[in-house]
Amino acid sequence: MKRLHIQLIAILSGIILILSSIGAYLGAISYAISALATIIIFPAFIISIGLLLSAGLKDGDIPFMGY
Amino acid sequence: MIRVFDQGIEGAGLFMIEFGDIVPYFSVYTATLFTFAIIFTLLATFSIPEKQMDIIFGGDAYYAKEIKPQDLRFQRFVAIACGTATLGAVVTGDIFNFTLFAAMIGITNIGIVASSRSHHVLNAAYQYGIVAMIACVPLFGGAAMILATTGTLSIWSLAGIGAAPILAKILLLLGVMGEGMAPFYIGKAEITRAQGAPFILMVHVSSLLLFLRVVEIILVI
Amino acid sequence: MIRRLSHILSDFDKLSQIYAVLVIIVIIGGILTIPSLEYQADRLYPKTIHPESPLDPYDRGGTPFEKTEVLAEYPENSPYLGYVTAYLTPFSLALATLTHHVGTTIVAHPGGIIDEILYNTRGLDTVVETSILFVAFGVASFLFLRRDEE
Amino acid sequence: MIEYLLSAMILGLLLHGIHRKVIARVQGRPGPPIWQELLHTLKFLFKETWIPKTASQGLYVGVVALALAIWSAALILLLTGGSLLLLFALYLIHKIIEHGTGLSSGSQYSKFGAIRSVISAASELPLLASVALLYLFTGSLMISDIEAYQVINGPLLIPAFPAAIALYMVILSKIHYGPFSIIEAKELVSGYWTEHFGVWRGLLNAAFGLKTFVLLYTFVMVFIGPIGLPLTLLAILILMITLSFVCAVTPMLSPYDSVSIQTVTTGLIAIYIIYLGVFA
Repeated sequence: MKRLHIQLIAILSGIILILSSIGAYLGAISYAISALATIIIFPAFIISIGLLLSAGLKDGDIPFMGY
Repeated sequence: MIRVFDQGIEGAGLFMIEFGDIVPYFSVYTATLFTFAIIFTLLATFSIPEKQMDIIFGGDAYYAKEIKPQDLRFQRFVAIACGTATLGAVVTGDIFNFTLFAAMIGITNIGIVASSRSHHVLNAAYQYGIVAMIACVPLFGGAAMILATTGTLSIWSLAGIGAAPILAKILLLLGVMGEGMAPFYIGKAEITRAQGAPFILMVHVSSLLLFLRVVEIILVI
Repeated sequence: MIRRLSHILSDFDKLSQIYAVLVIIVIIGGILTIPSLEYQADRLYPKTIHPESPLDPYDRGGTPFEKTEVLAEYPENSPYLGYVTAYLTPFSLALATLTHHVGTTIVAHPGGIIDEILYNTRGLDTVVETSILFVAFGVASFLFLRRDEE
Repeated sequence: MIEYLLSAMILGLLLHGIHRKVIARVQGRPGPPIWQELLHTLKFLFKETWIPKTASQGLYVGVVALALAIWSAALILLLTGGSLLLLFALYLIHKIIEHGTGLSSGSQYSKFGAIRSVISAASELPLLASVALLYLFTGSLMISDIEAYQVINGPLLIPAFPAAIALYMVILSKIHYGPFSIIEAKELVSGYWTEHFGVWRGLLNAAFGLKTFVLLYTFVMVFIGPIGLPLTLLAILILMITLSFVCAVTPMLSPYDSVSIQTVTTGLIAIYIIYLGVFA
């Protein structure tokens, strides 16, 4: 996957997560829907953040090639 | 919150489907089990099996074992059948229907392992198969006893009245245990040595979900 | 003690024995409770035999596409419960009026025998039962075809 | 929602750190700092990540996402006072995650970890016994009902003591370095997650931090009752430290012995349940 796609997923899922949280507090969306959305989107959010962090921008060292 | 059957066991009832004389229902609990069954069935359908690493004795060399395409195709077919049976078992609203799905899960579990070529794994699967066959007797015996004593098999009518005899419940539990649960882990553990992770995983998924469902049924009726 | 127990549990050749012991314990305990159980007969399907009917061994009684006398769990969902005669297609019905052998034909082919075994099953049950047979047959034939490769 | 998840995750990882620290102090070592596990997880997130060629790729990534999903579901379930039976179900599905993590990579080490995880499935039986005993007492499995029961009748810890022992054993079998932690034994390198490296390992670590928090929180909620946030956190901390003491002074059992002990415990609790059901 391209870095841009991962960035997009991370930002979108982050926004949805925060919105669903706020919505549940204000009573705009029901608690059950907010919970469901959080459970489904949270892994996508965390994994994309992790992948973003791990994808270095500069060239790395020569990797270990194995035996 | 609306609770299914007015019992504080499995959370809110969501919806039901009318299938002739059998009415499957989705409560929060069964819907969750259903979702996981779908997720794992999809994983078994679409992911390729792993290539098991093996070393050659007497050297540093190692190689990755591959599964033959025809074995793979068969394993995938049985794994999907197993997933479908699990889907049915976790939502059905009828005890006889549930036992049928359980029996089907037992058979497909053996089918998943059958394409392995290791003698050790096949021996374990054979023993497990014998247990699954014996288990049909308590499984259907339990359902038959519930029908004979209460006059109905529907979980909807049985829920909460406590009419089902304890003996029938224990037989049902014992049957499900034989079709794929403890204390027969040792058979399962040996089966796990077979190759083809997504398919072998279906063996565990189906038996765990089946067990979770039978616990719910026993508590509800 | 625990070591001995784990030794027994760790041998998969003893699986069926352990299971058999469990079943025996439950059944012995169960036999004691049988006098306290009560029998409910209203789900039994009343079978009568009419040798002169064209559907003879297969005839389950009742008028096709009519009400059943068996107590259904959800009568509104399954009005024809129990009477397999009620499941006859219009074509089979027409055939039954013409010849005397429709019943024997149905029973003589595998589907009919399955149906005879499962004579009081309902909706989804019938589907599941046949799929069990199908899968079991699939597994057996796979193993049979593979037998020569070893 | 998300704020609960993130804070529970961080707290869980801190608890892991405290666990290691306490074990080290009991054994007379200085031990790592308590935020070590947190740093550990962050460190993994910055490592180069890919999917091994021999792995079953869908499953390899899928289990990580599922591990995060089930434990966030479990936390939300606890917060909303849902069904204890559903929590039990999620816990069992965690078992499948363990199998899947081990089986998906194709490596022998993680495969043995997965096989041991299948063997040790008996560790779920005490949880079932505990759930059944609670149902006998409260007549409901909804956590909100159990809490309401405890507000009226006092903590369940005393009347349902065997159930508390069973749940304690379940948590013990899921904690690192414990007597029942045969699936992470050091002869298997890191057990079933040996082959999950980089981001995958970091996220599994995070999910398991969440798991530890959820399990301890369940124990406090179900056996002590609603006592307010600060006291709950304190109770969780104390519980964790007792667990660490047990882990520090007990050796790891051999796989089948661990199974036997858990099965025997379940059997004893089952006998107690039958006794209660028949005579009381």
